[in-house]
Amino acid sequence: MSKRHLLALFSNFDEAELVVQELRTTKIDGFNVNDDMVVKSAIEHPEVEEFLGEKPVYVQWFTLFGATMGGLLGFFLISGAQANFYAQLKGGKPIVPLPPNFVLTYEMFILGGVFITVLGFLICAGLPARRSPLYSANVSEDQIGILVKSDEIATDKLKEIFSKHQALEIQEEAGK
Amino acid sequence: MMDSGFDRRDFLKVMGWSGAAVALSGCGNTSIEDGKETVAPYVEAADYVIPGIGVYYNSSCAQCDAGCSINGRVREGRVLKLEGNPASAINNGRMCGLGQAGVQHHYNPDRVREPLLRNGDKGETITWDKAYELIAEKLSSVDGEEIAFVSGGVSGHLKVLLGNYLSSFGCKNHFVYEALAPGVVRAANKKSYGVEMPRYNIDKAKVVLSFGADFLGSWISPVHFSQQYAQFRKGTNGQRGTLIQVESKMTLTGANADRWVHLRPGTEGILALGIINALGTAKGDIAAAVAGYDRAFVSKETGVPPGQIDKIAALLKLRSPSLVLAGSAAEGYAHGSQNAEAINLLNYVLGNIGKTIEAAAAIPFPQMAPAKGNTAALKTLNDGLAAGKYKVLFNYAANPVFTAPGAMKFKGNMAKADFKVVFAHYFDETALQADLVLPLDSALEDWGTHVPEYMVEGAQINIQQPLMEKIHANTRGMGDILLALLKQRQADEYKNYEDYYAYLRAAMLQNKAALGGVDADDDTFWNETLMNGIVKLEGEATALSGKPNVAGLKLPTLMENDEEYPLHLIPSVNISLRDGRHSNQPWLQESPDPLTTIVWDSWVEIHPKKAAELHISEGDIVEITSKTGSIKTQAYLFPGIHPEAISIPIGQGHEALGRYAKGYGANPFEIMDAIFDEETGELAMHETRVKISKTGQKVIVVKDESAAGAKQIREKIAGRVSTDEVDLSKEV
Amino acid sequence: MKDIREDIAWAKINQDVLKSLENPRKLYWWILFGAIAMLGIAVGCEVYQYNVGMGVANMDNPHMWGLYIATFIFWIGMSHSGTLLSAILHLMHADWRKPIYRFAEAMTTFSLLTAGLFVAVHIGRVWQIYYALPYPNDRGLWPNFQSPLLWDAMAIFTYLSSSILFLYVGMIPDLAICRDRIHAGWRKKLYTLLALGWEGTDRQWRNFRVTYLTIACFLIPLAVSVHSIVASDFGMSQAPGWHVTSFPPYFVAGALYSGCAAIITLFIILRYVFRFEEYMTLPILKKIVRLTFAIAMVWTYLNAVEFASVWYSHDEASKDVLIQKASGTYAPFWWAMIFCGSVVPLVLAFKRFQTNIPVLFAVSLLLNLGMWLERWMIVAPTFSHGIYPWAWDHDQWPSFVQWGMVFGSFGWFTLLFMVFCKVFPSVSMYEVKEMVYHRSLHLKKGKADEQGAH
Amino acid sequence: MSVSNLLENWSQFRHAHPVDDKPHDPYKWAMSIDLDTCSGCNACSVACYAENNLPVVGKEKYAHGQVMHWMRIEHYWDENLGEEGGSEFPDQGAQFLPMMCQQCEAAPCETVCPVGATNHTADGLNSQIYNRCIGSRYCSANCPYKVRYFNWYDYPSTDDVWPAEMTQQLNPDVTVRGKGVMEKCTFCIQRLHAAKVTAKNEGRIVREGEVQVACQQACPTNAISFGNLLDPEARVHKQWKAQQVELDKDKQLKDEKEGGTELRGYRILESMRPYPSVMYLERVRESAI
Repeated sequence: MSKRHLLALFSNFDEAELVVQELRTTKIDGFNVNDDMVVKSAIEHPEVEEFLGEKPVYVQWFTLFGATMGGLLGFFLISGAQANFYAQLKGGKPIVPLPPNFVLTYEMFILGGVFITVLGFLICAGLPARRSPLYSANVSEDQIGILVKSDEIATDKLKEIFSKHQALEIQEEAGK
Repeated sequence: MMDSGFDRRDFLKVMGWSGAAVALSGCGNTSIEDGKETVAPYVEAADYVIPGIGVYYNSSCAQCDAGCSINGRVREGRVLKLEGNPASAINNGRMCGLGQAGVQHHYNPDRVREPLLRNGDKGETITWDKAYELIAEKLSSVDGEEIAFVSGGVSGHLKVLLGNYLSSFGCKNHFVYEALAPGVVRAANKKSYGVEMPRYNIDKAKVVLSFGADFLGSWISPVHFSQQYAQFRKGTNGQRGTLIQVESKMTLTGANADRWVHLRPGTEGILALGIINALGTAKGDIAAAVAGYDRAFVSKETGVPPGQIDKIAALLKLRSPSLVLAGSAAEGYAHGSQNAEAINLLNYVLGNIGKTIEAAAAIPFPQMAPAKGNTAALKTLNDGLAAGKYKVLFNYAANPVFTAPGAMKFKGNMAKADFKVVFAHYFDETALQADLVLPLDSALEDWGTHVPEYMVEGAQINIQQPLMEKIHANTRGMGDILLALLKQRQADEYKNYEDYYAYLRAAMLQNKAALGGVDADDDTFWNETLMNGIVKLEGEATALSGKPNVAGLKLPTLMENDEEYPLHLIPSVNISLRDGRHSNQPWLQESPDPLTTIVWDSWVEIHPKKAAELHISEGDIVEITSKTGSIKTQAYLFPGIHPEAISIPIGQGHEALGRYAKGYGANPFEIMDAIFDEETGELAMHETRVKISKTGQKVIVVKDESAAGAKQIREKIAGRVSTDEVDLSKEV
Repeated sequence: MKDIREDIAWAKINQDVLKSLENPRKLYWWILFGAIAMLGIAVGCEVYQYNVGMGVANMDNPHMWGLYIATFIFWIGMSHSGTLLSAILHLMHADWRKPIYRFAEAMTTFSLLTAGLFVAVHIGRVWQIYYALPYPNDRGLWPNFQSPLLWDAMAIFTYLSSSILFLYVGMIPDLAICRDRIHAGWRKKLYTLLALGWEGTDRQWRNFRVTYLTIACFLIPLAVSVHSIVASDFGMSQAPGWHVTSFPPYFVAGALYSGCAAIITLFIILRYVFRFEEYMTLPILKKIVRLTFAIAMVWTYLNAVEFASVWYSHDEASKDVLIQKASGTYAPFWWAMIFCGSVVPLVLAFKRFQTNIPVLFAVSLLLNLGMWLERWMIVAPTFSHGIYPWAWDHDQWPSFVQWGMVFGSFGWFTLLFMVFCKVFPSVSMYEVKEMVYHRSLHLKKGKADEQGAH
Repeated sequence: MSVSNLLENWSQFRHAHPVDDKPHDPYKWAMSIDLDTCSGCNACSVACYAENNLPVVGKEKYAHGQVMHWMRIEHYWDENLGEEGGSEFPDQGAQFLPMMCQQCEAAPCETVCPVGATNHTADGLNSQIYNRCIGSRYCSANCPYKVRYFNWYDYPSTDDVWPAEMTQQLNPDVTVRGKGVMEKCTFCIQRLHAAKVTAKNEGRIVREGEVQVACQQACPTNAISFGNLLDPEARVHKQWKAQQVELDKDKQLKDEKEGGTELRGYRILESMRPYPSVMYLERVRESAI
């Protein structure tokens, strides 16, 4: 059974919040709030957390992994490389001198951390992403967009809710 | 892996080697620059050429007359480096910087390559035959008396040939001219000791009192004396030798002295007599002769404090044997002979004669004995030229146009001779005046024998053999040239000698027995001779005469101060440039003067006190003016010089001699007055009086010494202790 | 003196900022041309030096390092302020950073790129520079990890790549805006590509926040380490005047100092050129100025610490170097550095100057000059008056080649920066919006409370 | 490879040198220079030019301090010469000091080279690998003696440095350095290597007197002695022993003795702990005059 997309735009955040609450409360079959709704905004609204409910973020785990691996790689790569020079002392220092290695390990720790974090971000945020079927440039300006996905039967109900809350514009996926 | 440092070097070696090989291309180094030569593959090389392996040949160093034997390292047919020949008693395998630079005399890019005949003001290339004909033709038109032959010190078979050649047309005018020869000292020695050049045993002396004899730098046989000096410093059973240097301008030797005594220029003799007086051991006429020279007088004359004189006398008394040397500083005055004799007298009084001064053996072949260069010859020559006595002038191994005192106007006088032949390695100032320039082989391409003037043990003949093939096809050895010229006159006498080598070999073999090859067959003897590079001989004993006579001894008292020219000019001899014939060897130009560390230039040394008076500071371009003329150079404040004197090093200021010499510095000879020693007629090099004035220009002196002005700051860098703090007997 | 208005329309923000991307005026082209010309001079010098040899820079034994290293440190230092603004202030939730951190960060990246060039220019065999990289090879040849220079290489690489990522990640939402607003040409393609399909969904924002925060946390210790390591190039050596314990903090302070000064300069220029008065407001400027003043004082203090510790040490050599700096050939420059670095900033202490644009502009330039001199005075005097008196030298004056490169490096920097601010929004639009949004919330709350009181 | 290697040989990777390291074996090249016999005549320096293909840079470059002499003869006057209370004349002469790379055991130059172009070799030399050097010049910046010389120009291709004829004099055993690399005294490593190879072929180690460095060979006063410090027969060994100078001390025991020993061996800048391989013998001056 095919799904259709609806995008409603709201001028301010309070309206959007009401809409979301209503969508949550009213039972509409063919529409599941948690899976079928996406809120789009021009800035990051801390409140979104509140009314969409906690959603987990996994980026930190990438960071942890990256940093540790970077550090370890750094230390062993460097010490191992120095171990090749066992016939060539330098300045009377030990062949594997720890202080310099720690400095470099530290740098590698950060390098690994940053790189893998960014990688993690792209993965978790699903970027680069294919553009969603309905989008309005206003979202990136000042309006709040609510993109819902539902069965045909739910469409009218949703539209009604949107317009009740003075949706500035309701886009509908072209029917087949 | 264990020594990968070396592995990399190996790699580099190969690089360097092949790199060099490309640059050098094969063994036959004829005409490098026009690229005509063919690259001979190593498989076809002469059997002594083993790629990558150095072969060593013994020969003789021709950079100065000391007669060191060298040991040349030859690889792929090229001489790379000169080491000392350990078998030689003179240098025992050691070498001075000057000797090392011999290869740069050989490889010098500015050598003369073709015989050149003057045509207007440029030379045109001619063949050797043409050149020989020309000489013959010129000589036929003049008689012997109208021919003059100038040469530096020559000895051995070359001297013999030269003699034969000159006598072949009855010429007696052979002028042996060396700008820096100890002529006065020779004469004084003859008078005091009965021999011109005795053997000095510095190593046996406990005290050496040197009156301006720079025996570590440039005096007579520096490398040999340096070794004696080392021994002298070590001393016997910890009793280290003490060196006292008396001079007006600090020489290298002075810089190494335990006590450097500066005195008024020219008063060396007075001080010597003063010391005799202070010793109080002299008897009879000597005592009488020195009676007048009491502390007060001597101190007034010389400027040396009385206490100093006593100290010296006391030390000489205390430690015997001692050795007193009269050097170039003492002899360079109109009364140089007196100075030298007075100083020698001190040796007699101290009873050093026979102990630290011994008779040297003489070479049993008088005709090979060195013709000793001197400066008196220059005067006679110059007068002759001035008077137009000489129509034909030959010049070999001397550069009078550069080294003759400006007052002599030598260059002008030389022009009066209508045919001037110069045998030259480079276009030096004299060669530029020549009508015919004949290019010579370098000392490393030529055959020869040399007899050193200063004999160390017994007598010896040094063999000179080529260390590699000629670099330039059209140069000739002096011996070959003389032989060719002789053949013009006495064809049948010399017809058996195809070249100088043949002559040399024959001549040596003739005296095989006397040369210590009694029962060797010719080839063995000859090969061994070449291998050794030296022929050691018993030599004929000579004896030192007994008591010198002091009758003739008269020293001028306080020289009146010249108002117009208040300063004494001391032309100092630089350890590596000597009389300037080596100024075109870059290593020597770039090796800093030991005392001032100045390179590539001349300078005038002034005592800081005097400089302050005259408001002169380092780097000021000053003009030094004498009666004869004036030169400009940079000022350098130097504490080791008497305030009444200034000093300019000899050897720079060339107007010719190639890219490495031309246009650097100033030539002090230009402003030198023509004053001569009254007795010997030798040039009195220290007599010139000058005045000095600022020109207003200033330069940064190019030297190695830093802004710290040769002072040790904070850290101990060059340590020093006094004898009572050390025990040398324990040392290795 | 007005701060950012909370009622400013978000659409207007977009317009204003995007306006800065529109076709440049004549002036822009002139400046760009000038920058390229300057760069050209430097390239010329490098070609000459490359062909003839390092000697033409007129360095010698023992003056082994010259302006190249000094200027290298200068540019590294300049890079630090970007991080300061974007990372530290971000963690401290200092709202006012939002309109200005973007160009500060760009500055970081570009000055690092400039500094990198000086390493290449400095070394004798630039064509062998890759020897200094740790690339695996079958001969088991590695660079020498003991050398502070290698730490430098590592640190700078890390710093450069991280700042580029930080800059980019922070720019993604704005790139999306550009994509939505600009409808034609290569720009459209570029932005679409770079925006990675950002649509500002809740999921994207959520991960975005965490990521941005994390990188910021990494960048702060990194920035500190980078300049400490540059300091150890000197501190780790034995040379008098370099072997100083307080060098790392001293360098870091100097870095932040020069960076802030540079920010003031660029702030004023951008504000004027792009008419950003709305966003780069005077109160913000005032805040930076005060920050700069504080850092200036820290730097002055650390300077004093260095002198004092040398003076009271028993290290005669270091003492001599210090005396040389104050009285020797380099004295004029050394005193100029003290003046520019410690005296001039006192101006900033006066309220009336804290917002006086012409004064600030002049001052900021002087501060940067002072900071450059500082670097030179760290490098040069030690060489001319080291441990070994024989090697003391008549001081070497850098040749036109060295000066040309220094001059040119500013051209290179300008070039990069000008290209940047025409291609990318140099004010962060979404963050300005956030700023405005939060202010308005505060006001609402404020009103609400009042009503409640009645 | 490396991790296992690390774990196996960890202890030996952690030795500091020369303090607690295994001693050199069988070679430790060292030198001693007697300043009392050194006359400052420059022969050693010229010999070095001849042996090691040093370029003659000419007046202008010399003026810029770009001279390449590996061995320089320094001369010093008395501290108080010409100053208040000091004498106006150097009546104790000058002091000469041949200064070349001291081949430090713990060389400050080695640690700082970014590419490891300068290393410590197994027989105690401070080696410079020209074709690894990238010319960062950090080594010279960190050298207390300032005895490292940088090729500021490409001397082989510079006019009048080596004209065609003069290239024939170049020593094929020593590479000719191009522009942009650091160089310095190598203790004539080409000679040492040749000697070691011969010795190895004969299954022995190099004997005393078998190998001479160029400066030592030339020195007219024999002031320089060079050899294997570990060889009891070697003159250098005897001298170091007699002077009680120990390689691995940064302060010699004898210097702590009351009233000083009657010895004159010392090493320059010892207190900075580079552990130089060159011992100097103080110059002596007669106290009686």
